[in-house]
Amino acid sequence: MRIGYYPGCSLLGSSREFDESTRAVLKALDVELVEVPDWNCCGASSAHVLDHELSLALPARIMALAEAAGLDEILAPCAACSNRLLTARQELSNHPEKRAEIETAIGMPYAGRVRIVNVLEVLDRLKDRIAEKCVASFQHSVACYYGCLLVRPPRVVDFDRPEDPQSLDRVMASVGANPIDWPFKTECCGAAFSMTRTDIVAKLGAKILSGAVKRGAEALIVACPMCHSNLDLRRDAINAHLKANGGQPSDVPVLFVTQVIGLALGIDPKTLGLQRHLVSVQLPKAESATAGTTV
Amino acid sequence: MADLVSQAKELLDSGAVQVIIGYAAGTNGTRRPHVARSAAQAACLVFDEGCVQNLASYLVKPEVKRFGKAAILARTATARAALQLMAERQIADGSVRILVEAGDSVAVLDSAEALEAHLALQAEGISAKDRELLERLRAMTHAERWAFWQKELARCVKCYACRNSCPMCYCERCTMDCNRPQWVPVPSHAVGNLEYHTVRAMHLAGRCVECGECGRACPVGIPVHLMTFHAEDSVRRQFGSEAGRTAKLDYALSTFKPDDKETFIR
Amino acid sequence: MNERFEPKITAFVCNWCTYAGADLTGTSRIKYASNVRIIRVPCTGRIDFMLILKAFERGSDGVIVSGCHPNDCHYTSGNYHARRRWMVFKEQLEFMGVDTDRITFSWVSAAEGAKWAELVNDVTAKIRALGPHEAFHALAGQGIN
Amino acid sequence: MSRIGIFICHCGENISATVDCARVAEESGRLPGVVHSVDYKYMCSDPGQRMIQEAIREHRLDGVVVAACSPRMHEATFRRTVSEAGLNPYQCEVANLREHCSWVHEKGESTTQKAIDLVRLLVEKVKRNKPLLPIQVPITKTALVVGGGVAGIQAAIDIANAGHKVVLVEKSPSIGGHMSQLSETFPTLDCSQCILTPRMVEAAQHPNIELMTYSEVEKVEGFIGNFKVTVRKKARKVDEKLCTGCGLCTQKCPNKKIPDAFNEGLGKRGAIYVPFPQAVPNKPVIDTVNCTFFKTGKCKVCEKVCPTNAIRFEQEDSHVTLDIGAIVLATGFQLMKTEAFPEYGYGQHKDIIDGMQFERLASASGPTLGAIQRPSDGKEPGTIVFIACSGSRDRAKGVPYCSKICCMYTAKHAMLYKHKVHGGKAYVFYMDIRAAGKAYDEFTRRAIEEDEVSYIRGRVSRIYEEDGQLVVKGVDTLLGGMPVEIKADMVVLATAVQAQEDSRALAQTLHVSYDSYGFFAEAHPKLRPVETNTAGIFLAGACQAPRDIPETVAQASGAAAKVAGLFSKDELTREPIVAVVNRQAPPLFSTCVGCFLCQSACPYSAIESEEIKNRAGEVIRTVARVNPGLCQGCGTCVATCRTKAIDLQGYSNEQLFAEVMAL
Amino acid sequence: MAETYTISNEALDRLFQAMAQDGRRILAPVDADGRIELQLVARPADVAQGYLQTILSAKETVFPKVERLLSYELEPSKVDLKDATPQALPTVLFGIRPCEASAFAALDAVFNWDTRDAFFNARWQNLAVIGMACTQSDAACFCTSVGGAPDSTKGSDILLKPLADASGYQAEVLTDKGRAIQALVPECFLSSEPSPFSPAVVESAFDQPALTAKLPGLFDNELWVDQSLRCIGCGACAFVCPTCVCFDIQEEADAKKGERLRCWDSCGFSMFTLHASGHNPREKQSQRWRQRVYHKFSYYPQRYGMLGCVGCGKCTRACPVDMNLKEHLKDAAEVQA
Repeated sequence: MRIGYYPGCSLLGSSREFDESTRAVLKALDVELVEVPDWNCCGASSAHVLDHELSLALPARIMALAEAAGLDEILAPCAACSNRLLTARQELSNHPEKRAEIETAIGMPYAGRVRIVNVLEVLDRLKDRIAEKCVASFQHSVACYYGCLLVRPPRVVDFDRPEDPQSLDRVMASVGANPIDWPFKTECCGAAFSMTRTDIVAKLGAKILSGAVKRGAEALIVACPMCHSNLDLRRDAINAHLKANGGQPSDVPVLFVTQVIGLALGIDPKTLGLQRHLVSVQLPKAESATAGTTV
Repeated sequence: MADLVSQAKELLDSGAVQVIIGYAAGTNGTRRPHVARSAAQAACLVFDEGCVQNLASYLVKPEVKRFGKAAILARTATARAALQLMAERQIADGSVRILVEAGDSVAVLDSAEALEAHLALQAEGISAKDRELLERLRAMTHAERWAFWQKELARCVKCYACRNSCPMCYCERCTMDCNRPQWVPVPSHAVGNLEYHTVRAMHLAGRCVECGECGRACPVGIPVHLMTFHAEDSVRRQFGSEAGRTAKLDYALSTFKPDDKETFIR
Repeated sequence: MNERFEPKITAFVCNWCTYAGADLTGTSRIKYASNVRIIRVPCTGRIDFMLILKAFERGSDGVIVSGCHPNDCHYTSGNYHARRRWMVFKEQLEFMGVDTDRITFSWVSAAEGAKWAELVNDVTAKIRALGPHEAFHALAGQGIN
Repeated sequence: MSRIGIFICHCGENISATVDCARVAEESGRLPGVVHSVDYKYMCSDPGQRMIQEAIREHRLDGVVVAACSPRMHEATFRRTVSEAGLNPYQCEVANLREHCSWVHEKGESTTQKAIDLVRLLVEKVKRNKPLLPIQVPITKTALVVGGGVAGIQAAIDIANAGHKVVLVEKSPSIGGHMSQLSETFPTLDCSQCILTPRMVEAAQHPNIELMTYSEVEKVEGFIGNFKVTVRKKARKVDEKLCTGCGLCTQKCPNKKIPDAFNEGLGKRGAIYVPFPQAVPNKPVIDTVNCTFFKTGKCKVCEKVCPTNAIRFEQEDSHVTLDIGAIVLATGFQLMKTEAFPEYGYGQHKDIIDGMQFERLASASGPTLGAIQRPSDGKEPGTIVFIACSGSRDRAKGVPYCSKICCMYTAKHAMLYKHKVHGGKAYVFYMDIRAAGKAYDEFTRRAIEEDEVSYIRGRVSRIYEEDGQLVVKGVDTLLGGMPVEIKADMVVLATAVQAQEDSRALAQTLHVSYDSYGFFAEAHPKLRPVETNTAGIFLAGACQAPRDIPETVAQASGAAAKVAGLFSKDELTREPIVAVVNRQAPPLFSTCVGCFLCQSACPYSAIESEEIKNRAGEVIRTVARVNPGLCQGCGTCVATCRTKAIDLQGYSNEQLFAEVMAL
Repeated sequence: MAETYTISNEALDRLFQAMAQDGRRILAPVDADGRIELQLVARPADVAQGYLQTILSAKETVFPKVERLLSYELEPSKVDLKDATPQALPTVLFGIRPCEASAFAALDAVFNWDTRDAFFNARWQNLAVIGMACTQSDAACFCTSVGGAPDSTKGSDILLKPLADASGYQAEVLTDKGRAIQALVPECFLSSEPSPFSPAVVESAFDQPALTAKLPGLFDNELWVDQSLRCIGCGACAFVCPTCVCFDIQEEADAKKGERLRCWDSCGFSMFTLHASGHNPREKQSQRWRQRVYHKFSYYPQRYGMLGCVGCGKCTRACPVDMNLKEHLKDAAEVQA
């Protein structure tokens, strides 16, 4: 299996471990990742609010490059990236007339052939292979946290159930984890305000975190860099907010889905970048010897 | 085909059928239709690549019908015609034995079911040459196509060889011969010819088994079969059904889907 | 004014929707081109494709065929059958090289008086631009010695 | 040579203002076969009509063309006129010089020319007209009412009281429908059953009404006045004649764990059961899916206890064929299920219920005997959130329309709750309050003002369970979109009113049209609201669109009146505009080749096959035959027939051909 | 007494020009995508090479497939009749085969049997035939069995025989029409002795006089049924036949005006003899097939003292189901009565 790969900026910076674990896991699952040559910014967070044409051109260039490289699928692990790519892709296919002007803008042909997939989609596809390659089943209660961008807006991403997604739960189950039933799967983490309004991030994060802990989650599993940084990076703020509002601070770890799979496949924690988390990955001892990883 | 004649005689002698519709040697090495009613007459039956004509029209010819049960040597198109005739209640299922090529002998299919199964395995009918011609015509502009057909149809003498050779043109009183009102002028002038051939094609849309017999029959070499091919193709493309594939009636132009897709009605 | 080409347009319309729609155009006093001659049939399902050919043979430069919208047929499904017939007939005429721009198929309901006027005006303008249906008119007398 | 008379009407000024009527008359007079042509101010006036009649006699006319207003206006008038003068009414055609000419074109040569052409076309047509005789169809004066809800009951009673036989078919074991499930009704808060059950009994005991409960319409053939309806009587497994309805069996049935549909799953019932105490007929049914005997082959307790040996395990479904003259469809509606709401937990939470379930909770005859208790633990809810427009007016849910009754019953629910649970808190999330109806708005105001129900204008985005409560997250749009979060003990969704599951299938069996939501379509939204496009089939209640009780009952009576009107005559006269298969001299007999391609083209299954026999009685050929009773005259078969063997009277090939040739 | 000349290819070229200048149109066999058709030509080079025969016969020059006999307009009180006059242009039929040339006699017999047909005669009088003797034949040919020959002069005004060295033709000028053509360019016609010419070989297939004598006795013979079982009843044979004269009169009219047309018809059509009563004296294809044979070989001789067939074989070549006339006549001649 051969898939195009678009890491985007976060996976080279704040969320390197997502990049590392994704590469490691897919390698272990015999999936060849072909990085899109000379890729550029997807335009998330700023381009699409500032300049509409740019918000189309940037993703279009990425997809055009992938086409040129003979790829028919691009894996964009970052939820924001995949969302931007999908949005642009759809608009261009709905409005062929715009295609020409974009092609001149990016100076290369764009046919709109490549499909965009996120990590969950790929892993969900591979869950049988994961199950059979699983050496250390991850027997923990986990809260699967999807965030907003992966499943919304449904008419654009058309992935999983927008209100109550299941793919991550399935993937977790495939490595022996116990995904809890909780209502905050797609709750907002305040992503965009990570820098500007940490207070809001703290408030929203607190709700998600406590919601998960209250329902017995031993870990939160995410598939989006923003979600991760807000729940991991901003933990102090979140805990502070909890204290202030009579809640229970918590050090429940936040893992990328790929990291969990990695562990289950027996890949060593370092390769998966577990050590990079601010909230250290401490998991209560489970029956299985291999569980209870400490870094 | 060594066993053909013996098989044919067997069918006749056993009384399984009273008449065999097949081919015999014709003028200048050609093959001609041959209607055998006795072992003796069956002796000259042949079935080789020269035998291309669709004989199904004889299944509905009263003069042949009156002899009783018939067996017929069939190419794919002949078999399709037989099925379509059953669907249109012109011959009863089981009343005809369809003899299809099977190695050195012929296999006998005696039910619609068997025919359907047999046809399911047959490759598509129309020849590469005809397909190429069709494409060439479709590629033309309106004006060019108009000119093409006007030139071709100018030769038509309304001898009705195309109609009479067609297995699906079994109506005792063809609409061409209806004169109250006279929908289509009888004379073979420009109007008469254009209207005749348009009507013929429309009447075969969804019923044409694509044997091309009409084209073969035309004495003045007008490719009339292209018109019915196009009509049948139009039905296939737009409604997905095809003539002569099943014995249960499935006539595209007397059924509909509420969501039939067209682009031109405003 | 006088030398302007006035196309001859024939309309085959169903009694329940389009004919009634055209009545509404009248009661609403909406003006439209006087080039059209309406032939009334109970249902579009009744319209034999030969009628359309004959209309051209008789010198029509354009033909309108109109009936009830899908699902509105007074006879529940006549218009669906008609639609299929037209889908094949149109392709066949095109194959024969007949200029199908001269035939306009339409759904005009009994409530769409304005649409009828608009339809007739559009078609009249269109056919006027196309000019007389020479190709067909030239057939008359051809092939007779 | 024909003798055609032409009569050009000025319609006062309406035609003559733009059309030169005199010239039309004069030019038309020169057409071959025309022997008389005049114009006159008002052809439809008495003198005008007399003028036509005198001309017919004087000039021995065999055809008449009246050029006036639309035939849809006065064709009938003029046909009557000519028939009074001894001419067959169908020898008269009407050219539309007003709606299609004078009113839509400017005064001028081209307009007059058009008028002349329109007349010429019809002259050529009328020359080919044949005298036709109207078709008389006998009427079977028995009505079929499908659906035993309040609509069906009302229609049945009204028709029966008009003195006609009625068969009332209901698919469930008892009549009563949704209304019998309701607690109180808005805006009067009177007990639903108290007003309905007397009607149910009346229907059951009415000498003209035959009840067929636990039965379904399977096949409908025929046409107005002459339907043949096949009804499947599902096996009750109980002999209705012997059963006295004593109820022993239902008490003794060992298997009592079955969720009770009548109580919307909130209660339990046995495998042999009567849907509800006031059921009509009050005879039990065995639910063979859950019955221990039917599952394991053992038990038969009911049989043992039955004092009249009425249990019939071996009983099978049976079919009855009925001769019916008219049909009233009153099949009602269904509610959207809570499963359809992912944002509200896919109906997993026991305490998120729909309106009908609340009705059962609030109903004195319900599972809680009227006490409001939450399904999960039977506790009395201290806070209830009602969500109006759950699914309604929501494209994403495929229901863009308003369900009409929710605003009212939600207010009612909130009130009932407040009345039963003092100090309880009731919130209502709504989009708009639509309380158009007699005493309706006052009712909702009462809920808000007197019963202090908190109305919050906004939608609810999510509901989830936390600490044994339901967290309802929504927004208050009147507070500038402030997010609201309410911890509730129970949530009631006023889910959308939808067409019955099987409405489309039923519509197809009856050949009636339906809208994109599956509601049956009326013949005209304004002027024929209780008729369908199929003659002889009428509509009552929510099977046509969401309706409340008063509207439903009113429409039911309307439909009943239509039926009574139809039944007031012994015979129905139908236009002879029907298709016929031609006959020819032997040996051909008919140009029909019997391919029967026309059969599937006929929307009315009016085409049968007919065997033509010789003197010896042998079949020479099989041809198509049109049943003039079924044929509605659309002519689709005519255009389908290759040999022109089928023709349509009144719009025959010769007539249309002649019109076109006159272009 | 026919005089013989030779015409060089060059001379023939000049003859064509001369005939054109004389206002005559020249119709000759032309190769149209492999089909041999009668078409207008300007020079000998336009004429098809090595053709056997045209598909359709030359009868359309005197008996077109559709011909206007008259037209009219209806006035309120009277019918305004316009007699249509045939556009009988002076025409030279060049290069048709002797069998076809001899067929005009059969047409003449019918069209001038009692009333003289103005249309036929107008066209025929304006028609000159330059026949071309056959050097080849095929399995369908049987002129020699019906009194014809590959080099028969019957019906030609001038008969040409290709010279062995292909340098030109030997021409027999046979009639006044022929001499009139010769007179256009006398210098092109060099008198010469008849030079040796080897016509196509066409074996005689049956004894026609015997057959004609025998036919009345075969009327109810099963052989017509046997032969016609495969006949599909189209009109191809009749329409390509140089002697078939059956026609239909069609009125094409509307309420105001109309015209009366004469168009080819065929006794092979089931409608041909259908009565208004619905009765059809020739209901079966076998009866229609028999009629075709009898008309040409029994009724024609009785009525006109000549055959209604010239053995050209066009019908056989045109038939979609290979009804081989020669073969079937042979069978008839041999069958036991």
